[in-house]
Amino acid sequence: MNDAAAPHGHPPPNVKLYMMIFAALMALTVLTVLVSYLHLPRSLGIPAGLLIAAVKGGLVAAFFMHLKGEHKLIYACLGILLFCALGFCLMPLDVHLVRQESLHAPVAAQVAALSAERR
Amino acid sequence: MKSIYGWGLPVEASTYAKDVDFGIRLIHAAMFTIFILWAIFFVYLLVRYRRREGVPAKRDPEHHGIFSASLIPDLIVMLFEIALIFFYAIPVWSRIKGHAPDVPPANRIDVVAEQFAWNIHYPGADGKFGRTEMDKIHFSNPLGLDYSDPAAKDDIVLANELHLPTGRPTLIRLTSLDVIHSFWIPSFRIKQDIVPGMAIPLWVEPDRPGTYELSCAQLCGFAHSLMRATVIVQTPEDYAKWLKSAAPSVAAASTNTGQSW
Amino acid sequence: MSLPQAATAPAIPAPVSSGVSNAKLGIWLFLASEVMLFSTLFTSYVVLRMGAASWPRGWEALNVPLATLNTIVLITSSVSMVMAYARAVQRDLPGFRKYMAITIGLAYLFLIFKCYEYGSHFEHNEWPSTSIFHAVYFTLTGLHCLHVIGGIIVNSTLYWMSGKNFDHPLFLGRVEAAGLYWHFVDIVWIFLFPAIYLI
Amino acid sequence: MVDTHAHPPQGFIQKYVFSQDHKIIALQYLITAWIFLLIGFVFIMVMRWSLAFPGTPIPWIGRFLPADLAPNGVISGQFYNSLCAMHGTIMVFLGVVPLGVGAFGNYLLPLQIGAPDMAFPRLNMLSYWVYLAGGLLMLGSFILPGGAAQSGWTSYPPLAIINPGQTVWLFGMVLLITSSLLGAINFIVTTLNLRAPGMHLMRMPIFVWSELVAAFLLLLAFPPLEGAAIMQLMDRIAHTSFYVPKDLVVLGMMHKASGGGQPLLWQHLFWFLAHPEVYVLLLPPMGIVAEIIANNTRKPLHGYGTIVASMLSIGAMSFIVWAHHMFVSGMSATLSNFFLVTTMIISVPSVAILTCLIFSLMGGSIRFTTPMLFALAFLPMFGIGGLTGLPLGLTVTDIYLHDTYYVIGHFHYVVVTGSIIALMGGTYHWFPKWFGRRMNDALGRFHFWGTLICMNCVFFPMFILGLAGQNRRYYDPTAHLHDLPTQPLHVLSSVAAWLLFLVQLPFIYNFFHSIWRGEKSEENPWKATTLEWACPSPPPHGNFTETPLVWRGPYEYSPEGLKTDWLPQNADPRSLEAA
Repeated sequence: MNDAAAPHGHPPPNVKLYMMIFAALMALTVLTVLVSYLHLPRSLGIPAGLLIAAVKGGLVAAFFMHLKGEHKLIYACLGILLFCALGFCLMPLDVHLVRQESLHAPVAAQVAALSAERR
Repeated sequence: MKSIYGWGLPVEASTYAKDVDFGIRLIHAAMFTIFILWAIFFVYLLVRYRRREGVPAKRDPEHHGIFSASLIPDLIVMLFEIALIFFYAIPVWSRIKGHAPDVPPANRIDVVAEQFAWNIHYPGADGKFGRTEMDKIHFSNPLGLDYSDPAAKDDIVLANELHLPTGRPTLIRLTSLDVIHSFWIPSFRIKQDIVPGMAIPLWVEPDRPGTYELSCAQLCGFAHSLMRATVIVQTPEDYAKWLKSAAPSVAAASTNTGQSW
Repeated sequence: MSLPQAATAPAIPAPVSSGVSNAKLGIWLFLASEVMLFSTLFTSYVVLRMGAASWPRGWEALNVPLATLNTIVLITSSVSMVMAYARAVQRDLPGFRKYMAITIGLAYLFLIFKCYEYGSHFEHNEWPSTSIFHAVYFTLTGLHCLHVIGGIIVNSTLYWMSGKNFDHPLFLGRVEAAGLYWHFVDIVWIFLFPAIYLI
Repeated sequence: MVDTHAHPPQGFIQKYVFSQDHKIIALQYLITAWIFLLIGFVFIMVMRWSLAFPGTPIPWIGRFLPADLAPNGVISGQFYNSLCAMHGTIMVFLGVVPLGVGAFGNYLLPLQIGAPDMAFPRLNMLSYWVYLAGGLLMLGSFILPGGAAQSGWTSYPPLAIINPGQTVWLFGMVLLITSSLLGAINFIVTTLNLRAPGMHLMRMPIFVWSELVAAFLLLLAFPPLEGAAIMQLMDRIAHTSFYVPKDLVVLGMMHKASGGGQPLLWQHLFWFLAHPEVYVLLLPPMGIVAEIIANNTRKPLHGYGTIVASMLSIGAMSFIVWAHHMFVSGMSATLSNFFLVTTMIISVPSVAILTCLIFSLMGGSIRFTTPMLFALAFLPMFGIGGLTGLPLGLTVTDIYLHDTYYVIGHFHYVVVTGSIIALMGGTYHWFPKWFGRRMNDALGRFHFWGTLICMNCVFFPMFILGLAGQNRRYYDPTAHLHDLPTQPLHVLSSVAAWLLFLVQLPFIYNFFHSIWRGEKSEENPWKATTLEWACPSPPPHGNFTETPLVWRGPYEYSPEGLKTDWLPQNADPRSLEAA
């Protein structure tokens, strides 16, 4: 298969590379399922699953979506996106902190004990 | 009785009301000062630089970049805000919301909000709240108290009437049966949303006996504006007397809790 | 101030366009908004799971082998999509159509498996209202399915248009844009699969 | 793709209804959005009767209202809540945003950067029609079974889940979000790709910058609401429990749901959108004010770079301040401190912009034209709005002021006396561009003074009401003892609101009369420098007869060595030297 140079503005395709990525994606899919069959504790299983997914997603984005070597304007847009999306982290943090605070405040702890008693 | 409400802030009736009012007064004083100075400057500019024949506009000296003289007033505002944050907001906030004082069980009250009434639940003499069950909720038993539980026998349940003693903090546990309500006593300067599914602790130490008003501050349905309760603040002696007089009449109290609307 | 550059001969203003085609910039911006949409749902998932008293592991409640098969189907369709793009660059219409047909076919296959999966849940009387876990599962995968359907429509339109418009100067840009969208749908699934089924 | 600019569309339908020309679409947006604003205004005028004279029947209108909503002409709590929810929704999502972005942005952005049209004309048309569909669906919800939404424009669950009418609202929102997304993509691509030669980013007018930032906010802040709305729809239609906790008892009945959801999740997601949304409401009007001020002071804006940098930092910061709407919601007290700090930080660039605009007056030769009056009024009014945000953004004082009329006063000062005043000024300023005619000046001045005075009489009393502890969203303020003494202020506010409506009548008359009968305008009546005045008024299909070349920044007023006091962006320096 010959790879032609793409017209201006379009990334040149590289079929050999696509096939290698395909193989890698398949291998990683099998890997992530195998890891899940180990029934790891959540503290290990969740990061492992997400890490493999991030690698797979990164491969697709970098090579199938030709993000590698993309124009810097696209990178700028994605940078803005990343910044804005970081705000989402504050929402789980809130759930975590509300729990923490109710553990630390002495009276709130009494309240929590009381709630447990009542339900 | 002379009204305790007027055109300004209501009477301060809790220990932290003064702290909240200090901020409101300080910020308003600053706001007025800034605005008046600013307005004088603004009007001066409009008059001084109005269009006149033969007087062309004078351009500012050329400058580039993002820094300009306009950032100087900004700096002053910023310093004021930094002072507010670190010397006022964060310390007072953590006093009111961050820490709750350690109180004996007798000083705890449950407030259960529902559309459109406030149910006040006192643990009674034993300091223990009786068990509540959802399927026991009935018009005559709005909290679903399980009277087979010995702890429930001496519990006091009131509708739309909250008694509080002065001189010691009371811990209030806020829950809601249905939608989000907000526990709002203007005279105490407290407001806390009550979220169903959460039990939110709130403490208050009233310091001025009298009768106040508890309102719902979060839209909770068609009769939102009628959802109110009376707050009766009593001296510790009067409060103890009231507790005694209220306790034996449990059965009566629980049957008389018709919803006000 | 004097006239800018009055002393020297002024340079003729040069074009200032960004150098990225409208279609490509537009589709990337669209994908950025899609990322925010799915981030919202993922965040909600995290928040709800943190707040839940218990949360079933995916393999206890869901059909992992079928989802694995579906992952393979969707990744393969992503590869055939990028192959279709390569053929379009090489001006090879039959090749383009072949790979596009594979892509669309695999997308249908994905939906068929998904329907089977939903159907067996319904048979076991498991609905979105059954538990918060099921609500998350059905909503996230359902929204992803809607995106797959959207991709089928886009890709089918391109397939149908390719007969007449294959040589149009903007056609390649559209194939590229459709490809970007399709790979994005793939990436969403790549994250959904472990997040819901495996961990 | 066919080059649409080569062939102007033929026929009325193509030309004026399903037009792909950004100017026609912008005017469609303009008229539709002003009508929606008027509808939202009518809603509040009805509500204001209930606030001023609770429990009494509304004169005239009362008898036309259905008996279940307003028995004997007295507004019921349910109907009040519907009007309240729809007032907020209409004003924000159907009025000010479409006006600032859809109408002004759509018309002026391509012109100001020297582009023949938007990058995606068909998407542009689609965006308008989806917006209209969403708007009509929202309005139609009043006559659909279940009635209109009645949980406030914020739609907090679980109330929004158990209240009727909400489903239609959610579908309407999804349509409006889609429309905004299409528009936002179009705006960004147009600004980045279609600028005329020489139009570097730092030569773009402030208005274009404001639209660019607003478009990014729409693009990235709306999808979270879409996601949140999908989950609320699922809660309503599929009876899931995203926002419903376990064991709810609603009016004595058990609410059937699996439970496990979190009401606060909605608030986080909603405000994640709604705070950037505030800046979408505000930035384009700010851009309009900057344009009008530069033009009427006859000198360059003070601190162009500062304003641009401030707008960009406002845009970025607006994504991490949302929870200052939730200080008393039951969220983490520690996290509140974080949001307190970010909130104070975001006030810094806002102050910088305002200061730059005021400093721009210094040394100017100020023409008090009608649009300039509106632009000047924006400055102190926005100042009041901004200053009163301070006690609300501060955690401690917010405990008292949260959800009181103080909040209502604050954001109405920002959006009404700020944004809407600026949008009115913009209408007067660019009217000659749109129709080749000018609006009547005397009527315009009457409209200005009437509007300014009435608006202040409507909104200023709200600060006093708020400080006295009066809560928002009560249909009957007299039900609460602490609200009784301030009741006369409600009467004042209501009367002023009704007068405000009367004062708008000359504006409406002036607008439509001037379209056909107004005084003919020159091509560049304000002697302005930006590119929109470099083409005929109204511009033909494709805008510019030849692509303009941009030689300099946007506000070259009163340069030395010229007889005129303005130097357009596209004036060729070679021909100037020759002259």
